[in-house]
Amino acid sequence: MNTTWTADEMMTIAAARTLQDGNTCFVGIGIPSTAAILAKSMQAPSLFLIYESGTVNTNPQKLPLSIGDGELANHALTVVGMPEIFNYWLQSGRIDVGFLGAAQIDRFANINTTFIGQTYDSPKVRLPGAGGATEIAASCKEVAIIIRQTTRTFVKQVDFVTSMGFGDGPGSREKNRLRGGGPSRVITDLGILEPDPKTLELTMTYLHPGVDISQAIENTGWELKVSPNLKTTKAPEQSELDKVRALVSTSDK
Amino acid sequence: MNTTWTADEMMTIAAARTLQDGNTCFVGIGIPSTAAILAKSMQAPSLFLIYESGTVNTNPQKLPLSIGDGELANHALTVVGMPEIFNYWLQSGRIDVGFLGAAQIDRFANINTTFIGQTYDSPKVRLPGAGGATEIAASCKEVAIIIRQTTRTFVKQVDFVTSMGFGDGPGSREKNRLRGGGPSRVITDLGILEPDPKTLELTMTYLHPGVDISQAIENTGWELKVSPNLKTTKAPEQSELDKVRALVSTSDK
Amino acid sequence: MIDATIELDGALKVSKFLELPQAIESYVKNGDVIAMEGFTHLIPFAAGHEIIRQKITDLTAVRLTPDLIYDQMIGAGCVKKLIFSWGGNPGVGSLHRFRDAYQNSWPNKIEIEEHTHAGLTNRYVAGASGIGFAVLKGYSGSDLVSHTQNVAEIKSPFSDEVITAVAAINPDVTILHAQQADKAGNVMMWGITGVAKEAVFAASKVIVTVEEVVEKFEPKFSSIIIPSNLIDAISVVPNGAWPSYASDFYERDNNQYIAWDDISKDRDRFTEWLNSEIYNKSSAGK
Amino acid sequence: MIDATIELDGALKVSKFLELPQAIESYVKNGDVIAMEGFTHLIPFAAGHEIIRQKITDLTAVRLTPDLIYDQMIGAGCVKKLIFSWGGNPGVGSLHRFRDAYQNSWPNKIEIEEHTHAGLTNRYVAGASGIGFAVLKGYSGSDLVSHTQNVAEIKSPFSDEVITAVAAINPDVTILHAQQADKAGNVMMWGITGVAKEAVFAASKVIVTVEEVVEKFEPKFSSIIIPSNLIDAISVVPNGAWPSYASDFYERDNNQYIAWDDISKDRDRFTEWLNSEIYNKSSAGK
Repeated sequence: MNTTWTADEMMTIAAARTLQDGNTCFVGIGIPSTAAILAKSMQAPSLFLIYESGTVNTNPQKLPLSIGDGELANHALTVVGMPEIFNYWLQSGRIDVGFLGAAQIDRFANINTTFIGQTYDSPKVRLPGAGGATEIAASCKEVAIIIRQTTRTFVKQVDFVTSMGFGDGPGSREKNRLRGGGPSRVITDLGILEPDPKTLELTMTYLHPGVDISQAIENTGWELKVSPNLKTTKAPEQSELDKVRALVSTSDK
Repeated sequence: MNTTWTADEMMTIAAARTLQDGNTCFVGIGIPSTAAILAKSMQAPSLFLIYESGTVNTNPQKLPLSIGDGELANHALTVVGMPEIFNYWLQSGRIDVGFLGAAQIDRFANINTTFIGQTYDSPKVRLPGAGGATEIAASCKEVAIIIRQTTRTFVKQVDFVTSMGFGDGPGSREKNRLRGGGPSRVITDLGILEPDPKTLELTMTYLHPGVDISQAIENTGWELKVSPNLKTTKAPEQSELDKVRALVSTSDK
Repeated sequence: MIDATIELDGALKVSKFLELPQAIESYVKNGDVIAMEGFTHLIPFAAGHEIIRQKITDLTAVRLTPDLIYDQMIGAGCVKKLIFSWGGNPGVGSLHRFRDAYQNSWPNKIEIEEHTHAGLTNRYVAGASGIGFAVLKGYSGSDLVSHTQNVAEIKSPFSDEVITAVAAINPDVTILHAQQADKAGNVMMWGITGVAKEAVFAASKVIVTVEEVVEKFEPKFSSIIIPSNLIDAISVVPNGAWPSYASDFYERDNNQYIAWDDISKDRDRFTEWLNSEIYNKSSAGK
Repeated sequence: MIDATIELDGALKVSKFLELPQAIESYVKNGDVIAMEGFTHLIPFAAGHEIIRQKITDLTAVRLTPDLIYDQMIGAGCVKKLIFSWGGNPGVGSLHRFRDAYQNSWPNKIEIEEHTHAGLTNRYVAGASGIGFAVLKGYSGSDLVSHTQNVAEIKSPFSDEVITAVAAINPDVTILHAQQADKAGNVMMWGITGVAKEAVFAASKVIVTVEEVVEKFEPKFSSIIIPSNLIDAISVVPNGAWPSYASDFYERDNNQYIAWDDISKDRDRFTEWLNSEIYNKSSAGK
């Protein structure tokens, strides 16, 4: 079955399905953006997309190359300055879902987009840094994270907490005065993880069709918690695949 | 000579003359606004007028009825929100001249637009209050005040300091952390007062043609300081009178 | 007035387009903190009159410039506290109903909380930003500091600088008048917009009256668009800002401002006005 | 390129319209704090290249997203400190010249000061507002707090709320690219404007390159106008934002962004690029 779609397609479709019509969604660039735009052609046509560049309620017809792509501005209801985006829209707690990618994630869904390996001053790999992510993770009512699941990305301890998920467990968000609810789901190429309601530790709750739990465990850098109630993601429908492929193909044009 | 123009015309013309071309001027409504608009038809065609309503570089063709008149918006280079006006334009110290009216003024050019008589909670006459005046007086590089000179307006002590001039003398503005230079001139129907460079007390430096110094002294509620170098304001030219009359007549239309 | 069942895009499941009486009844409650903004321009008079008509009381009424709209609401007994920064009849004189209420408790006692424009503007900014306070250089040297609330000094954590902090204001309801809505319930306004944007973001509920509904907005200088998801109710009320003005629709009816001085000076004349112009008229603009 | 002696309205006594080399020479000095803004859109590349050509050094370079423009200036040795909040080649990968300078001090050692977008945005807001700091909810929970400067906690004077303060940033020079100027030297830009307005108000000097000069601005959605009295120099540089984009003029030349990855990975290839594309070319856009 796994031969009819790619793992990235499955991940993108699974992520898109989780977005509710009518919600406001603050979108990071890359796969989060693809999934959010895809959701608008699926179950959530009036998903209200905001990008940190200032584009408000944008309906891009093709994938933006960057967070400030003209495509986002040309199809927006309005474009506003960044103080308004960060202070009035995001910080005020008006955003339902923040949608982020990451280079590393830990069991409490803390995410790293700053550097990999060694130290901040002398990193092995320097990544772009925070951008909007720190405050998106802090302020949205909930946060969805899309990331491929490997031992390089799912690590025991992130090299740098760029954006806090649940810190070191219950109480951390409160202690850090984060207004939003924190990560509600992590969508990977293998399945979906959700925080345990009590411990807040990421727990595998869905596997994508054709994926075995051993794969998920092998590709996680900590002892992965698995839900006793583990389910299988619904396989992509042909219409979903058509839509994601049509969308992705726009970025080649 | 005093028969060819009114005292208000003389006051307005004298005030208009003091505005330098190219300066930015933050304008209060009423006579300050009339004088500033008049100045643009006289020596200061590119005087950059800002009103607290958000109109930036406005060139009204007739007298606005209020600070938010459509005339100001229709003839503005741009109209912006009030946070931008107060925080970015005014507070940042970008305005050359603030132009204010007042109900009462004292010898240190502190002005009152809040109430007259008795107490704040039970005033004899309640006035509109601060509006933009407090911060205009605080932040502009200099402040010009237009007010008719009588013992009711020129008082020993204002009933309420709405907007600080020089407080109780040298050092007050610094103590109150006011960034602007404070009042540089008070233009009245009798003449012009300027702060003494040392004591900062308002000193009569000009009398309008036909006005005797005894009139100024009689109409001042404190012992008026008079400059040893007292001069006479240049009489209005016919072209100035034509302009002020044409302008004032627009408000009747 | 167009039908409240105006057809919307499929996107909007529930119509936000309500008749004005229904909008006010649904979203304005006794005791609310209410902000009706519009700086000289686009003052939501029709909505204010509807509040009077519905005899809503105990409002904490916030507005930079109370203007005639709050003078009328105060005179009608809707207001228990006024938060403002410039309280006059612009270009005319005093607000007599406000003075009568404040000084003589007629028709009821009202409290006041007085600010500068910069200060009250920044209270809205903090409210819109979802933080407890904003910082500015303000009030300094003014006696106002000792006669108001929600203003304090704060020291910079980076230097010896001491500046002013003002507490956030978060109205239960903000009411605006605007030129246009589109069918999806977005609103566009242009010309002087004052603190409209901040008052919207600061509020829990937002009601907007508009001159008209259009298929599609056209670009305008100095325009702002308020997305429909920030708005709870839109009422189409042509002339809803009268006797103030709506840029590109109608000018200020200054005779009304001048006439108000006489009407409002006298309790009997005011009561007569209240009966004939508000209570005995149904909801509408001019 | 149009003549720098373009005729202005009588209102403007001295022309602000300068050739780009003259604008940079007049207003950018070694050691300046410089902000070249434009969020993906309207990045002032031509001005950046001119700074390289004039071998200006020791700049503290502020920009939310350093992008190729600062990668090039860092590689060319113009920068001693980078203040930023997202340092990548958008949609492509890393900024190799920035990494080589920071990690290997080539061509010189650079310091960094790293923020979040919200934090750096509010540093500009404070700078624009003429106060020492701004307050926000920011950085909380991030390790960034212990690796940056100009960020602190501050307690509300009204409650127990503790929030974040960021110090104002006030560039010596802000440089922007915009679509249009009018003959009086006002500038209009539209589409994504990012922190352009704040960067202008925060700065001591402002240089703007524009695509064209028009008789009269036409209304556009989401447009801002920067009055001429905030601007020190305007240079007409068609394609001055290339290879980024200018809404309604040209699209982003993404091949250049992709090609930069290879060029910038290697010091020799970069040096070759620097010679052929910058030093041996005269000032211009694409």
